Amino acid sequence: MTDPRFRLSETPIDVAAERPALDHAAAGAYASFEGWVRDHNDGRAVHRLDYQAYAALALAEGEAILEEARARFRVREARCVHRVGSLAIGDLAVWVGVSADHRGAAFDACRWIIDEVKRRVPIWKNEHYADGESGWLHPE
Amino acid sequence: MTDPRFRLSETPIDVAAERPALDHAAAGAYASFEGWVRDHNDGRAVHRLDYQAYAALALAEGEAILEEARARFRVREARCVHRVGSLAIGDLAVWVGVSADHRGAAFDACRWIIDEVKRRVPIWKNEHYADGESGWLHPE
Amino acid sequence: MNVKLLYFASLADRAGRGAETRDSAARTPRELYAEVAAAHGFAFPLERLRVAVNGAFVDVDRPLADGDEIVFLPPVSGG
Amino acid sequence: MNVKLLYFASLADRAGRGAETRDSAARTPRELYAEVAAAHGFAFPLERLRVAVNGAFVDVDRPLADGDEIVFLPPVSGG
Repeated sequence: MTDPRFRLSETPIDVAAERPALDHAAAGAYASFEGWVRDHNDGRAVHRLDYQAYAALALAEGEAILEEARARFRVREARCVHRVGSLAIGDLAVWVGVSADHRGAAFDACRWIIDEVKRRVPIWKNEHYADGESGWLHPE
Repeated sequence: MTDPRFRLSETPIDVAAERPALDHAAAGAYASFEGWVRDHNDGRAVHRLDYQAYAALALAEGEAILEEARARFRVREARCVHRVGSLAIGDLAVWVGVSADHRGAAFDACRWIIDEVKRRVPIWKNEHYADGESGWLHPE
Repeated sequence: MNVKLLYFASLADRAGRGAETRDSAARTPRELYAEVAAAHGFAFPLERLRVAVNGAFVDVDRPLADGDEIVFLPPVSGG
Repeated sequence: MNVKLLYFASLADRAGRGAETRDSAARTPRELYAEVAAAHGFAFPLERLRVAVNGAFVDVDRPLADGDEIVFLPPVSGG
Protein backbone atom coordinates (compact mmCIF):
# COMPACT_ATOMS: atom_id res chain seq x y z
CA MET A 1 0.00 0.00 0.00
CA THR A 2 1.51 3.27 -1.05
CA ASP A 3 1.37 6.43 0.99
CA PRO A 4 -2.07 7.99 0.32
CA ARG A 5 -2.14 11.31 -1.54
CA PHE A 6 -5.51 12.33 -0.09
CA ARG A 7 -6.12 12.30 3.64
CA LEU A 8 -8.73 13.34 6.17
CA SER A 9 -7.45 14.84 9.41
CA GLU A 10 -9.16 15.26 12.76
CA THR A 11 -6.32 17.47 13.96
CA PRO A 12 -4.88 20.76 12.59
CA ILE A 13 -3.15 20.38 9.23
CA ASP A 14 0.61 20.96 9.47
CA VAL A 15 1.49 22.34 6.03
CA ALA A 16 5.23 22.27 6.74
CA ALA A 17 5.01 18.55 7.49
CA GLU A 18 3.22 17.89 4.17
CA ARG A 19 5.82 19.66 2.06
CA PRO A 20 8.67 17.11 1.90
CA ALA A 21 6.41 14.69 -0.02
CA LEU A 22 6.25 17.26 -2.82
CA ASP A 23 9.97 17.95 -3.11
CA HIS A 24 11.55 16.81 -6.35
CA ALA A 25 14.92 17.91 -7.75
CA ALA A 26 13.35 18.38 -11.19
CA ALA A 27 10.43 20.44 -9.90
CA GLY A 28 10.83 24.18 -10.40
CA ALA A 29 7.31 25.12 -9.40
CA TYR A 30 5.06 24.52 -6.41
CA ALA A 31 1.50 25.84 -6.20
CA SER A 32 -0.68 25.45 -3.16
CA PHE A 33 -4.19 26.30 -2.08
CA GLU A 34 -5.55 26.62 1.44
CA GLY A 35 -9.18 27.02 2.39
CA TRP A 36 -9.60 28.87 5.67
CA VAL A 37 -12.77 29.18 7.75
CA ARG A 38 -14.26 32.60 6.97
CA ASP A 39 -16.14 34.75 9.47
CA HIS A 40 -19.04 35.19 7.06
CA ASN A 41 -20.98 33.37 4.34
CA ASP A 42 -23.85 34.65 2.24
CA GLY A 43 -24.08 37.73 4.42
CA ARG A 44 -24.34 35.86 7.73
CA ALA A 45 -21.72 36.03 10.50
CA VAL A 46 -20.19 32.59 11.06
CA HIS A 47 -18.84 31.62 14.50
CA ARG A 48 -17.47 28.17 13.79
CA LEU A 49 -18.26 25.13 11.68
CA ASP A 50 -18.13 21.37 11.59
CA TYR A 51 -17.09 19.17 8.71
CA GLN A 52 -18.57 15.69 8.45
CA ALA A 53 -17.24 13.15 5.95
CA TYR A 54 -18.40 9.81 4.63
CA ALA A 55 -14.85 8.72 5.27
CA ALA A 56 -14.54 5.52 3.24
CA LEU A 57 -15.88 7.09 0.05
CA ALA A 58 -14.22 10.48 0.67
CA LEU A 59 -10.80 8.81 0.83
CA ALA A 60 -11.43 6.80 -2.33
CA GLU A 61 -12.83 9.77 -4.26
CA GLY A 62 -10.07 12.12 -3.07
CA GLU A 63 -7.41 9.61 -4.09
CA ALA A 64 -9.09 9.22 -7.50
CA ILE A 65 -9.03 13.00 -8.03
CA LEU A 66 -5.31 13.19 -7.29
CA GLU A 67 -4.60 10.28 -9.63
CA GLU A 68 -6.64 11.97 -12.34
CA ALA A 69 -4.73 15.20 -11.79
CA ARG A 70 -1.43 13.37 -12.24
CA ALA A 71 -2.71 11.94 -15.53
CA ARG A 72 -4.16 15.22 -16.83
CA PHE A 73 -1.37 17.65 -15.94
CA ARG A 74 2.41 17.51 -16.20
CA VAL A 75 3.00 17.44 -12.45
CA ARG A 76 5.54 15.66 -10.26
CA GLU A 77 3.40 15.24 -7.16
CA ALA A 78 0.01 16.30 -5.82
CA ARG A 79 -1.45 16.00 -2.33
CA CYS A 80 -4.53 17.09 -0.42
CA VAL A 81 -5.56 17.03 3.24
CA HIS A 82 -9.08 17.92 4.38
CA ARG A 83 -10.09 18.59 7.98
CA VAL A 84 -13.07 16.94 9.64
CA GLY A 85 -14.59 17.87 12.99
CA SER A 86 -15.05 21.26 14.62
CA LEU A 87 -13.17 24.31 13.27
CA ALA A 88 -12.91 27.95 14.33
CA ILE A 89 -12.56 31.14 12.25
CA GLY A 90 -9.15 31.23 10.55
CA ASP A 91 -8.58 27.48 10.86
CA LEU A 92 -7.20 25.65 7.85
CA ALA A 93 -9.99 23.47 6.41
CA VAL A 94 -8.32 22.09 3.29
CA TRP A 95 -4.82 22.16 1.80
CA VAL A 96 -3.77 21.23 -1.75
CA GLY A 97 -0.12 21.13 -2.84
CA VAL A 98 1.26 20.44 -6.33
CA SER A 99 4.83 20.34 -7.59
CA ALA A 100 5.71 20.46 -11.28
CA ASP A 101 8.57 21.33 -13.59
CA HIS A 102 6.76 24.47 -14.77
CA ARG A 103 4.39 26.86 -13.07
CA GLY A 104 1.54 26.63 -15.57
CA ALA A 105 0.93 22.96 -14.83
CA ALA A 106 1.31 23.51 -11.08
CA PHE A 107 -1.34 26.25 -11.02
CA ASP A 108 -3.71 24.45 -13.39
CA ALA A 109 -3.55 21.18 -11.47
CA CYS A 110 -3.91 22.84 -8.06
CA ARG A 111 -7.01 24.73 -9.14
CA TRP A 112 -8.53 21.69 -10.83
CA ILE A 113 -7.97 19.57 -7.71
CA ILE A 114 -9.67 21.96 -5.29
CA ASP A 115 -12.58 22.42 -7.72
CA GLU A 116 -13.03 18.64 -8.02
CA VAL A 117 -12.68 18.07 -4.27
CA LYS A 118 -15.41 20.62 -3.58
CA ARG A 119 -17.62 19.11 -6.27
CA ARG A 120 -17.13 15.39 -5.69
CA VAL A 121 -15.77 14.43 -2.29
CA PRO A 122 -18.49 13.52 0.25
CA ILE A 123 -17.79 16.08 2.96
CA TRP A 124 -20.42 18.42 4.40
CA LYS A 125 -20.11 21.71 6.22
CA ASN A 126 -22.36 22.69 9.13
CA GLU A 127 -22.11 26.42 9.78
CA HIS A 128 -22.86 27.84 13.21
CA TYR A 129 -24.06 31.42 12.97
CA ALA A 130 -23.73 34.36 15.32
CA ASP A 131 -27.51 34.27 15.90
CA GLY A 132 -27.27 30.75 17.34
CA GLU A 133 -28.71 28.98 14.31
CA SER A 134 -26.81 26.42 12.33
CA GLY A 135 -27.25 24.66 9.06
CA TRP A 136 -25.76 22.03 6.82
CA LEU A 137 -24.78 23.47 3.46
CA HIS A 138 -26.08 21.64 0.39
CA PRO A 139 -25.26 23.83 -2.62
CA GLU A 140 -27.63 23.77 -5.58
CA MET B 1 6.52 53.79 5.96
CA THR B 2 4.30 50.75 5.72
CA ASP B 3 5.59 47.20 5.84
CA PRO B 4 6.80 46.39 2.30
CA ARG B 5 4.84 43.73 0.39
CA PHE B 6 7.79 42.84 -1.85
CA ARG B 7 11.17 41.99 -0.39
CA LEU B 8 14.57 40.68 -1.45
CA SER B 9 16.24 38.21 0.89
CA GLU B 10 19.88 37.16 1.15
CA THR B 11 18.91 34.32 3.49
CA PRO B 12 16.52 31.37 3.07
CA ILE B 13 12.86 32.37 2.81
CA ASP B 14 10.84 31.23 5.83
CA VAL B 15 7.36 30.69 4.38
CA ALA B 16 5.80 30.05 7.80
CA ALA B 17 7.06 33.44 8.99
CA GLU B 18 5.49 35.19 5.98
CA ARG B 19 2.05 33.71 6.51
CA PRO B 20 0.65 35.78 9.41
CA ALA B 21 0.72 38.91 7.22
CA LEU B 22 -1.82 37.22 4.93
CA ASP B 23 -4.28 36.12 7.61
CA HIS B 24 -7.63 37.84 7.49
CA ALA B 25 -10.84 36.68 9.20
CA ALA B 26 -12.81 37.36 6.01
CA ALA B 27 -10.38 35.46 3.77
CA GLY B 28 -11.53 31.97 2.87
CA ALA B 29 -8.86 31.31 0.27
CA TYR B 30 -5.08 31.40 0.16
CA ALA B 31 -3.06 30.60 -2.96
CA SER B 32 0.70 30.47 -3.02
CA PHE B 33 3.47 29.87 -5.51
CA GLU B 34 7.04 28.82 -4.86
CA GLY B 35 9.82 28.72 -7.41
CA TRP B 36 12.45 26.11 -6.54
CA VAL B 37 15.90 25.73 -8.10
CA ARG B 38 15.63 22.88 -10.61
CA ASP B 39 18.43 20.44 -11.39
CA HIS B 40 18.06 21.06 -15.14
CA ASN B 41 17.23 23.80 -17.62
CA ASP B 42 16.99 23.55 -21.39
CA GLY B 43 18.45 20.05 -21.25
CA ARG B 44 21.54 21.00 -19.22
CA ALA B 45 22.25 19.73 -15.70
CA VAL B 46 22.34 22.65 -13.27
CA HIS B 47 24.49 22.47 -10.10
CA ARG B 48 23.61 25.76 -8.45
CA LEU B 49 22.78 29.32 -9.41
CA ASP B 50 23.19 32.92 -8.36
CA TYR B 51 20.56 35.62 -8.43
CA GLN B 52 21.67 39.22 -8.84
CA ALA B 53 19.25 42.12 -8.40
CA TYR B 54 19.32 45.82 -9.14
CA ALA B 55 17.96 46.19 -5.64
CA ALA B 56 16.60 49.75 -5.61
CA LEU B 57 14.57 49.28 -8.77
CA ALA B 58 13.64 45.65 -8.01
CA LEU B 59 12.06 46.70 -4.72
CA ALA B 60 10.14 49.56 -6.34
CA GLU B 61 8.96 47.44 -9.26
CA GLY B 62 8.01 44.50 -7.05
CA GLU B 63 6.02 46.77 -4.76
CA ALA B 64 4.28 48.30 -7.79
CA ILE B 65 3.29 44.82 -9.03
CA LEU B 66 1.73 43.92 -5.68
CA GLU B 67 -0.15 47.21 -5.55
CA GLU B 68 -1.43 46.61 -9.07
CA ALA B 69 -2.54 43.10 -8.09
CA ARG B 70 -4.52 44.51 -5.18
CA ALA B 71 -6.24 46.93 -7.54
CA ARG B 72 -6.92 44.34 -10.28
CA PHE B 73 -8.14 41.41 -8.18
CA ARG B 74 -10.51 41.08 -5.22
CA VAL B 75 -7.79 40.05 -2.78
CA ARG B 76 -7.22 40.82 0.90
CA GLU B 77 -3.43 40.70 0.91
CA ALA B 78 -0.56 39.80 -1.42
CA ARG B 79 3.15 39.37 -0.70
CA CYS B 80 6.30 38.25 -2.48
CA VAL B 81 9.86 37.49 -1.38
CA HIS B 82 12.67 36.84 -3.89
CA ARG B 83 16.05 35.39 -3.00
CA VAL B 84 19.32 36.93 -4.11
CA GLY B 85 22.78 35.38 -3.83
CA SER B 86 23.87 31.78 -4.24
CA LEU B 87 21.29 28.96 -4.22
CA ALA B 88 21.50 25.17 -4.42
CA ILE B 89 19.16 22.62 -6.06
CA GLY B 90 15.84 22.52 -4.23
CA ASP B 91 16.28 25.94 -2.61
CA LEU B 92 13.31 28.26 -2.59
CA ALA B 93 14.03 31.13 -5.04
CA VAL B 94 10.76 33.03 -4.93
CA TRP B 95 7.54 32.88 -2.90
CA VAL B 96 4.20 34.54 -3.66
CA GLY B 97 1.24 34.41 -1.26
CA VAL B 98 -2.25 35.81 -1.78
CA SER B 99 -5.31 35.73 0.47
CA ALA B 100 -8.82 36.48 -0.78
CA ASP B 101 -12.45 35.87 0.10
CA HIS B 102 -12.80 33.44 -2.82
CA ARG B 103 -10.42 31.05 -4.48
CA GLY B 104 -10.77 32.33 -8.04
CA ALA B 105 -9.31 35.72 -7.15
CA ALA B 106 -6.57 34.14 -5.04
CA PHE B 107 -5.40 31.88 -7.89
CA ASP B 108 -5.72 34.58 -10.56
CA ALA B 109 -3.79 37.16 -8.56
CA CYS B 110 -1.07 34.70 -7.51
CA ARG B 111 -0.42 33.64 -11.08
CA TRP B 112 -0.50 37.21 -12.40
CA ILE B 113 2.01 38.32 -9.74
CA ILE B 114 4.60 35.63 -10.50
CA ASP B 115 4.22 36.26 -14.24
CA GLU B 116 4.77 40.00 -13.76
CA VAL B 117 7.68 39.49 -11.36
CA LYS B 118 9.43 37.28 -13.90
CA ARG B 119 8.73 39.77 -16.70
CA ARG B 120 9.45 43.08 -15.00
CA VAL B 121 11.57 42.88 -11.86
CA PRO B 122 15.30 43.48 -12.50
CA ILE B 123 16.72 40.20 -11.19
CA TRP B 124 19.06 37.96 -13.18
CA LYS B 125 19.89 34.29 -12.86
CA ASN B 126 23.40 32.90 -13.42
CA GLU B 127 23.27 29.13 -13.87
CA HIS B 128 26.27 26.98 -13.04
CA TYR B 129 26.24 23.80 -15.09
CA ALA B 130 27.53 20.33 -14.35
CA ASP B 131 30.17 20.78 -17.08
CA GLY B 132 31.70 23.74 -15.19
CA GLU B 133 30.32 26.41 -17.49
CA SER B 134 28.00 29.13 -16.32
CA GLY B 135 25.87 31.76 -17.92
CA TRP B 136 23.55 34.64 -17.19
CA LEU B 137 20.08 34.02 -18.54
CA HIS B 138 18.60 36.76 -20.71
CA PRO B 139 15.39 35.35 -22.20
CA GLU B 140 14.36 36.52 -25.66
CA MET C 1 -33.87 -8.50 2.56
CA ASN C 2 -31.81 -6.60 5.13
CA VAL C 3 -29.99 -3.44 4.12
CA LYS C 4 -27.95 -0.97 6.13
CA LEU C 5 -28.27 2.77 5.51
CA LEU C 6 -25.87 5.53 6.55
CA TYR C 7 -27.08 9.12 6.81
CA PHE C 8 -24.99 12.28 6.67
CA ALA C 9 -25.47 16.01 7.21
CA SER C 10 -29.08 17.23 6.98
CA LEU C 11 -30.38 13.72 6.18
CA ALA C 12 -28.90 12.47 9.46
CA ASP C 13 -30.47 15.40 11.29
CA ARG C 14 -33.85 14.71 9.71
CA ALA C 15 -33.68 10.94 10.32
CA GLY C 16 -32.45 11.55 13.85
CA ARG C 17 -29.74 8.95 13.36
CA GLY C 18 -26.53 8.29 11.43
CA ALA C 19 -27.37 4.71 10.48
CA GLU C 20 -30.17 2.21 10.45
CA THR C 21 -30.84 -1.37 9.35
CA ARG C 22 -34.08 -1.99 7.47
CA ASP C 23 -35.94 -5.06 6.30
CA SER C 24 -37.01 -3.82 2.88
CA ALA C 25 -38.63 -5.12 -0.30
CA ALA C 26 -36.94 -2.35 -2.37
CA ARG C 27 -35.17 -3.80 -5.42
CA THR C 28 -33.13 -0.67 -6.24
CA PRO C 29 -31.80 2.47 -4.52
CA ARG C 30 -34.60 4.39 -6.26
CA GLU C 31 -37.25 2.24 -4.56
CA LEU C 32 -35.40 2.31 -1.26
CA TYR C 33 -35.20 6.11 -1.29
CA ALA C 34 -38.95 6.39 -1.82
CA GLU C 35 -39.38 4.20 1.24
CA VAL C 36 -36.96 6.02 3.58
CA ALA C 37 -37.96 9.49 2.33
CA ALA C 38 -41.54 8.70 3.32
CA ALA C 39 -40.44 7.21 6.65
CA HIS C 40 -38.21 10.15 7.67
CA GLY C 41 -39.69 13.05 5.72
CA PHE C 42 -36.64 13.68 3.50
CA ALA C 43 -37.31 16.69 1.26
CA PHE C 44 -34.59 16.12 -1.35
CA PRO C 45 -35.82 14.80 -4.70
CA LEU C 46 -33.72 11.80 -5.69
CA GLU C 47 -32.26 13.81 -8.59
CA ARG C 48 -30.30 15.97 -6.14
CA LEU C 49 -28.70 12.99 -4.41
CA ARG C 50 -25.90 10.65 -5.37
CA VAL C 51 -26.06 7.02 -4.29
CA ALA C 52 -23.27 4.83 -2.97
CA VAL C 53 -23.51 1.11 -2.31
CA ASN C 54 -20.79 -0.64 -0.34
CA GLY C 55 -18.50 2.39 -0.60
CA ALA C 56 -18.75 3.10 -4.34
CA PHE C 57 -20.98 5.41 -6.36
CA VAL C 58 -23.68 3.50 -8.26
CA ASP C 59 -26.64 4.14 -10.50
CA VAL C 60 -29.99 4.53 -8.71
CA ASP C 61 -31.49 1.65 -10.68
CA ARG C 62 -28.79 -0.88 -9.92
CA PRO C 63 -30.22 -3.98 -8.14
CA LEU C 64 -29.71 -4.21 -4.39
CA ALA C 65 -28.55 -7.34 -2.59
CA ASP C 66 -29.08 -8.57 0.94
CA GLY C 67 -26.58 -7.00 3.32
CA ASP C 68 -25.77 -3.99 1.12
CA GLU C 69 -24.71 -0.75 2.79
CA ILE C 70 -26.49 2.13 1.03
CA VAL C 71 -25.83 5.87 1.33
CA PHE C 72 -27.91 8.65 -0.21
CA LEU C 73 -25.52 11.59 -0.44
CA PRO C 74 -26.93 15.12 -0.33
CA PRO C 75 -25.00 17.82 -2.27
CA VAL C 76 -21.52 18.14 -0.78
CA SER C 77 -20.00 21.30 0.72
CA GLY C 78 -16.42 20.49 1.62
CA GLY C 79 -13.42 22.65 0.80
CA MET D 1 29.04 66.05 -17.96
CA ASN D 2 29.67 63.27 -15.44
CA VAL D 3 27.38 60.25 -15.32
CA LYS D 4 27.48 57.07 -13.26
CA LEU D 5 26.64 53.72 -14.81
CA LEU D 6 25.71 50.48 -13.06
CA TYR D 7 26.11 47.14 -14.85
CA PHE D 8 24.37 43.86 -14.07
CA ALA D 9 24.54 40.23 -15.16
CA SER D 10 26.24 39.65 -18.52
CA LEU D 11 26.82 43.37 -19.06
CA ALA D 12 28.81 43.50 -15.82
CA ASP D 13 30.80 40.44 -16.90
CA ARG D 14 31.53 42.00 -20.29
CA ALA D 15 32.45 45.41 -18.84
CA GLY D 16 34.54 43.72 -16.14
CA ARG D 17 32.95 45.94 -13.52
CA GLY D 18 29.67 46.64 -11.77
CA ALA D 19 29.88 50.41 -11.99
CA GLU D 20 31.81 53.22 -13.62
CA THR D 21 31.79 57.01 -13.80
CA ARG D 22 32.20 58.55 -17.24
CA ASP D 23 32.74 62.07 -18.55
CA SER D 24 30.42 61.93 -21.56
CA ALA D 25 28.94 64.22 -24.18
CA ALA D 26 25.91 61.90 -24.62
CA ARG D 27 22.65 63.83 -24.41
CA THR D 28 20.37 60.81 -24.01
CA PRO D 29 20.56 57.17 -22.86
CA ARG D 30 20.48 56.17 -26.54
CA GLU D 31 23.66 58.15 -27.24
CA LEU D 32 25.27 56.96 -24.02
CA TYR D 33 24.59 53.30 -24.87
CA ALA D 34 26.26 53.70 -28.27
CA GLU D 35 29.31 55.04 -26.43
CA VAL D 36 29.55 52.35 -23.73
CA ALA D 37 28.61 49.52 -26.09
CA ALA D 38 31.58 50.50 -28.28
CA ALA D 39 33.89 50.88 -25.26
CA HIS D 40 33.01 47.50 -23.69
CA GLY D 41 31.87 45.48 -26.68
CA PHE D 42 28.24 45.01 -25.55
CA ALA D 43 26.39 42.83 -28.05
CA PHE D 44 22.79 43.68 -27.07
CA PRO D 45 20.97 45.99 -29.46
CA LEU D 46 19.40 48.83 -27.47
CA GLU D 47 15.92 47.49 -28.33
CA ARG D 48 16.51 44.50 -26.05
CA LEU D 49 17.41 46.66 -23.05
CA ARG D 50 15.35 48.74 -20.67
CA VAL D 51 16.84 51.95 -19.28
CA ALA D 52 16.63 53.29 -15.76
CA VAL D 53 17.84 56.70 -14.61
CA ASN D 54 18.14 57.47 -10.91
CA GLY D 55 16.18 54.33 -9.99
CA ALA D 56 13.21 54.67 -12.34
CA PHE D 57 12.51 53.31 -15.82
CA VAL D 58 12.80 56.03 -18.49
CA ASP D 59 12.55 56.44 -22.24
CA VAL D 60 15.84 56.04 -24.12
CA ASP D 61 15.52 59.53 -25.60
CA ARG D 62 14.93 61.37 -22.35
CA PRO D 63 17.64 64.06 -21.78
CA LEU D 64 20.42 63.20 -19.33
CA ALA D 65 21.66 65.56 -16.61
CA ASP D 66 25.01 65.88 -14.88
CA GLY D 67 25.27 63.38 -12.00
CA ASP D 68 22.61 60.98 -13.31
CA GLU D 69 22.90 57.29 -12.44
CA ILE D 70 22.08 55.25 -15.54
CA VAL D 71 21.43 51.51 -15.85
CA PHE D 72 20.98 49.56 -19.07
CA LEU D 73 19.01 46.47 -18.03
CA PRO D 74 19.40 43.28 -20.05
CA PRO D 75 16.36 40.95 -20.21
CA VAL D 76 15.53 39.77 -16.71
CA SER D 77 15.45 36.14 -15.53
CA GLY D 78 14.23 36.17 -11.94
CA GLY D 79 11.56 33.91 -10.53
